[in-house]
Amino acid sequence: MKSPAFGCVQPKTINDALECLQRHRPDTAVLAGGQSLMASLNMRLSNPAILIDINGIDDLSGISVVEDQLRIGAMTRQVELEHSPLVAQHAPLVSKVIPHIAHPAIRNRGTIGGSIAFADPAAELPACMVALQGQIVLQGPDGERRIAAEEFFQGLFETALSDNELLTAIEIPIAKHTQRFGFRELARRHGDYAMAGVCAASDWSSNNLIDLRLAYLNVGPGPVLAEQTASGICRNWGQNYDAVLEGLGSELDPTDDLNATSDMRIHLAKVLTRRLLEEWQ
Amino acid sequence: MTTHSRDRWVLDRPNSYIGRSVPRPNAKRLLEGRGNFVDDIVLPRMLHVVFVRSPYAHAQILSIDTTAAQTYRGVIAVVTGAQLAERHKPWVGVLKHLQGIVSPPQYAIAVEKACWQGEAVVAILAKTRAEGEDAAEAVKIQWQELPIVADAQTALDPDTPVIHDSLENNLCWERNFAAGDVDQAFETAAVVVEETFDIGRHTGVTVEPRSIVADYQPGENKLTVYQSTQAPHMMQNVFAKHLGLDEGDVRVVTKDVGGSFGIKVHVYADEFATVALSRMFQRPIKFIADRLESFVTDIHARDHLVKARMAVSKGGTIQALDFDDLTGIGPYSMYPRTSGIEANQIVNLTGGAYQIENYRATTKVVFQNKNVMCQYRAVGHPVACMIAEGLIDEAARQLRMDPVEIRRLNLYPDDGYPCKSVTGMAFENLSHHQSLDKLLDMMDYDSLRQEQADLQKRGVYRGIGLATFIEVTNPSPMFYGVGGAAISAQDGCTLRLDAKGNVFCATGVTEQGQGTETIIAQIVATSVGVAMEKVRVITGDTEVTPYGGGTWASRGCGIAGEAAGQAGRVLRDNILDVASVILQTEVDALDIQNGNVVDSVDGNVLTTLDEVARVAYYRPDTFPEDFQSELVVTRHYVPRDYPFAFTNGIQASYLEVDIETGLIRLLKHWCVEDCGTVINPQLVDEQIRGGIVQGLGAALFEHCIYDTEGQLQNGTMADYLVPMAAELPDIDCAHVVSMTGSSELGAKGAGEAGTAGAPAAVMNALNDALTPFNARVTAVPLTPQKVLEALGIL
Amino acid sequence: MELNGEIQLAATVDEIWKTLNEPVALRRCIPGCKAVERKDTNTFRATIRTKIGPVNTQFSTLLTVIPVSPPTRYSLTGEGQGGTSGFAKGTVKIELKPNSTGTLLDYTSQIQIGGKVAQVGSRLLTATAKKLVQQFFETLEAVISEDEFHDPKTVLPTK
Amino acid sequence: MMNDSLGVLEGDSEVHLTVNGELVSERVPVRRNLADFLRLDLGLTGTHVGCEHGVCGACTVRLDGKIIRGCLILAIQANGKRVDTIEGLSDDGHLEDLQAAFHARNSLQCGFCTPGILLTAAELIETQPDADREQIRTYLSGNYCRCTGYHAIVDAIESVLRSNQEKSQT
Repeated sequence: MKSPAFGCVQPKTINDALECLQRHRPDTAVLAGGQSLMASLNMRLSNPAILIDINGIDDLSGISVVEDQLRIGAMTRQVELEHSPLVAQHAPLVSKVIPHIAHPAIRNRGTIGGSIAFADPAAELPACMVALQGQIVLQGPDGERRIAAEEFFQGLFETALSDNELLTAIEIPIAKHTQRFGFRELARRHGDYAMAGVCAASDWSSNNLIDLRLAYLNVGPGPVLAEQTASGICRNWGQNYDAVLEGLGSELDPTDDLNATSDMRIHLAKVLTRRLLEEWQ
Repeated sequence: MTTHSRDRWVLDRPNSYIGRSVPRPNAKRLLEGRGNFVDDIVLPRMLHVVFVRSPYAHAQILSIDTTAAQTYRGVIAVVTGAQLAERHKPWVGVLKHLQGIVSPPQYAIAVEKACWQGEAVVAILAKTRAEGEDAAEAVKIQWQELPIVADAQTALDPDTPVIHDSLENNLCWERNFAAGDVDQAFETAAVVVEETFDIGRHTGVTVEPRSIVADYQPGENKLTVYQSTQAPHMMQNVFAKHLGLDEGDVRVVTKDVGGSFGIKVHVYADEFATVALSRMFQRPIKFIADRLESFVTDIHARDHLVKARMAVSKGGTIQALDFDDLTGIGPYSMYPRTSGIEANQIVNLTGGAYQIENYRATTKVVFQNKNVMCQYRAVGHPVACMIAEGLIDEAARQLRMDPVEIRRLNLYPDDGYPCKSVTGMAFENLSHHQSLDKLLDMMDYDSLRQEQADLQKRGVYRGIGLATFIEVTNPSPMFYGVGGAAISAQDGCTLRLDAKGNVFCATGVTEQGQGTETIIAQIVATSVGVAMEKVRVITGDTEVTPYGGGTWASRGCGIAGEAAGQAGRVLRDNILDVASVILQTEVDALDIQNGNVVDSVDGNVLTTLDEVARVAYYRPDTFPEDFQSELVVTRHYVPRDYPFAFTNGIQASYLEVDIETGLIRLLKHWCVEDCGTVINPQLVDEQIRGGIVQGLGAALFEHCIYDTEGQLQNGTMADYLVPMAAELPDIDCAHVVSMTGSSELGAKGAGEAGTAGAPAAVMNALNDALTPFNARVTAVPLTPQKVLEALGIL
Repeated sequence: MELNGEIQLAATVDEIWKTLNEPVALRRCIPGCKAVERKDTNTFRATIRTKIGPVNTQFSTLLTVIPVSPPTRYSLTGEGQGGTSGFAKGTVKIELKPNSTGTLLDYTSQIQIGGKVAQVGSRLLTATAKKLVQQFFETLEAVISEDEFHDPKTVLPTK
Repeated sequence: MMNDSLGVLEGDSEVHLTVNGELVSERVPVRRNLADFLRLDLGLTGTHVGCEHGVCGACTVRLDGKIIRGCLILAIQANGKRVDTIEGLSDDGHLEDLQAAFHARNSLQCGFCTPGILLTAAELIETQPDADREQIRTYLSGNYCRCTGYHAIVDAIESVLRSNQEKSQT
């Protein structure tokens, strides 16, 4: 199981990386943390002519607060998010989610940008960004653009990133002290792809939930934002919202896989949501 | 032949290492990354072989075009099955004592058609593995798909196509056994419980994949094979036989083995191809199965569907047991052990802990277009255990008896040995009741039941599951030899005292991490009378070690250990003969302790072993003319008075099931087992723990999932789930000691006990937890999906 | 694996039938289909490149179009070989039922993958198949809605 | 072959890095991963290859002090960096306590997974000195061991953590 031959470019700046993309596209693959790409190369499931290794671009790493946003460079390793006081303070949901991603050696290398650009439907970070109303920062030949996470993810492994663009950063609105965050997932083993999971973010005022956002993972081709269920729960907060949860299935689009049927995923999504909300009561 | 305790000479030795948890001397280099695994071997002119494998479960090879592949950089040759078939004799995986078993001839590389997804069809020899894989993509094969036999349940239907033209149907073997009046017993029984047990296919997943380097030297017509295997002498025989070489010209060397569990005791077509290719091209060739290859070519195991019923009296006495077993073994019976042994074991062993008079069992072993299936750790035992333990628990539930009480009532009494089970298994001395009592004590059974009841009131569902088991260990030739296989049941040990008082020990068994070398050294050190550091153990080299069977079926300690003990006793005698000449003393007045020759009465040191050796080797001229020192001895051992040394034990699982998600959390696991004399308690416990965890894997996670077209669906490490650290409980072990009288040492095996009982214990614990819901799951792995389905949620 | 469904198309049965039997249209509808070369009346050689997330595989495919019962019942079969990656096979059976707003297209599709892609990709098989089938019919809808689905620049080599 | 950052590296490429404290300069195929580079080019066979898709953890090595999967990074990506393997970390005594505890507790059987497990355990000891058994188990969740069942491994790591705690208290 050895990877096929390819060429590799190791740009040192974002502009150089963009130039490489422009020059070699479409048969390129951007090598970020490589924790998914390298495995598929070893298995010869993908065969790009040119790898663009962006690990040498210092400008792509780092966590900072820019006005009311927490800005995370695309190449920031998951382990840095796990231990960052800035993330813990301003994006506590991210801190909650990271320990559920794979294992320590993977998080030491895996990056936030890689996970988001890859858009695996079972990944935690895409759903997390959708729940948090994160903005994905893309840079291309025509400059920088920002796109809301929920629009960035467009389907099974499909995103709004085009083949001459680079995902450079993620911006997350700084958490307010009135906000609440929750995360639940159910995997058969620690660190595995979850059978279903939910990221939740909500504002909170006089014992009422406001603007609840529920973003689910592995119950659709990408992260799924369940808007009707979320608003139904807000309306019924403090009362019985079982009926609202019953409708959750119609917002999700799971398929069968080896670990759970689509019915089971919907069932688990409901259970996880209820348990998450019970924590808030 | 039975040895009485007064003859247990080794056990009574001064400064004994028997029963001591001595750390393994050979573990240190492994801890420093200085192991010597096959993939670490690099030989001059060595090539790598890459196999192009069939993507189809069953397909005719219409044509193979290798012209493009041959032009690739680094490629030396591309060889098809037809080309290689001219260079070796095919094999047939049958044994005489499995009456009626059939299997077609199998070649190293598929010749006319591929019979499972993953079967090798073309071999590429290249300078690097990567270059070989590049060329593999350029091999063009024209396939014609053939009808696929995937489902074992329909494999024998008249309208199912027959896989092999040379056979009448897809039946490999069947066995029917009956004793007593089963029908009468069921008619009159107060309670009849019935279950279908579905035991999923799983596999071993050794972290070191199957690995081999073959080095044929034309000058001497000599073949040296470095192989990660459990049975070097068996492999030597097979390579010689099927390549037409003299067995004396074949040497198999086995250094460190990165896990085996029964996976590495079989003859794999691709490994044999590697050896045949080395002979064909007259240079060293390496094959290391990559992980994707492992999942579709390492033997799979289990895959049994069992319909079973048990008749029980009102008082809880088992009156009859009756079951039909069906297993699918892939397209070939594996060579040379066959793929019928697991089914045979299930017929032999089911319910073997209990006094059952009326018993009927049938098993059918069928061919199908899936990866080959064969013996893996605890062959047949976990299935046998699930049948009996699952049924007895269900009977207890219906009779409102405690699972402990119903077992107590039916287990063979501890004072009733020797005796024979209904299937003719001879039990020398087992300890079911003592083991059960010890287990209940260790787990504090009554408190646990109380805790379970208290928690249930708060909506927390926990379950306790018990599983009694017996284990086949120390097999005599009744296992394989009697069926005509060149698999040695005996094992030998050669000891040599060197000139500095060190003892070199060569044994026919191999080390795969169990601690074989350590326990052999402990036994030798004890029986000779030297410190363990003075004993050097050599394993895994057919040119150096005595002929032996290798390490499988929990035989290393009981058989090779006994040979080592006996050899040590003789070497000690021979050393004392020399010492008595030097010291001018009667032999009876001497003993060896701590490397010194001592006065056997007061223990005073009279001389040292290196002094004895010095005189023997450098100054034999000082001996009387009629005296010759003999400081190399060899002894062999094979159990004779029992076909197998049965062991017994019992396990318990405590778990919690989340009734909303179906997720099972293992809280604790216990095992009491009786392997006779315990040489090294720590090593035995770790064998038990490791075995249990493979059983827990079978219980909860491990499953080779195939689709209806014979395609493996989860052939990666990410998708084939094995239990990891975070999913596992702590495991407590304890022992009862009932020594076998067949040997001085009295040791039986322990390597498979854990795997035998764990799945049944977990299944019973789950069903105990689900009792309030009147729900049951009897198909392993016990997945959350199955739990929710049983609960009626899905 | 089987996927079934129906879609409402704003076109007549005849228009849809014509599209389904037109190689250029098929090339556009089949996701990842690069070149199509006619082998004989009903069979075509095609190269299909499937890129789903990490998996990027090229299949040499034999497409067979069977006009089961013109102009309402049709089937399209593809058998693709991807060398060491494995194989993929699929059949889409289509039934066209005219109704007041156009045509109701009823489909049943069967998809089978084998070899390495099956061994590695099963986690995502259903989702992928769903996506590919969806893409096929979405493109079909788009192609039909175009005035002229022939791309004049594409000239098909025929045997 | 070009050194400018837009040049495409193809075929073989030069790497200069520090492995176990030694400067290493080699020409290596661009496609070769770090685990294969260590084994094939440097003869550091203590780094084992068990799955080549990042799951088993047998190829765990340290890159600039942090554990990573050796099979999920190219050798050329380690250019200019520091790599430590089981051999180096054994020789410099870094793993001494863990190795002694593993030996005493028989926390290894076949030893194939052991180098990866030791490196993972060492990072746990550095980053979570107060870890309990459950945290130890979680940290190890990415390392396959098929022989031991993990109980003995957890015991050994726990004993090192507790003994470190005792040392720091005195």
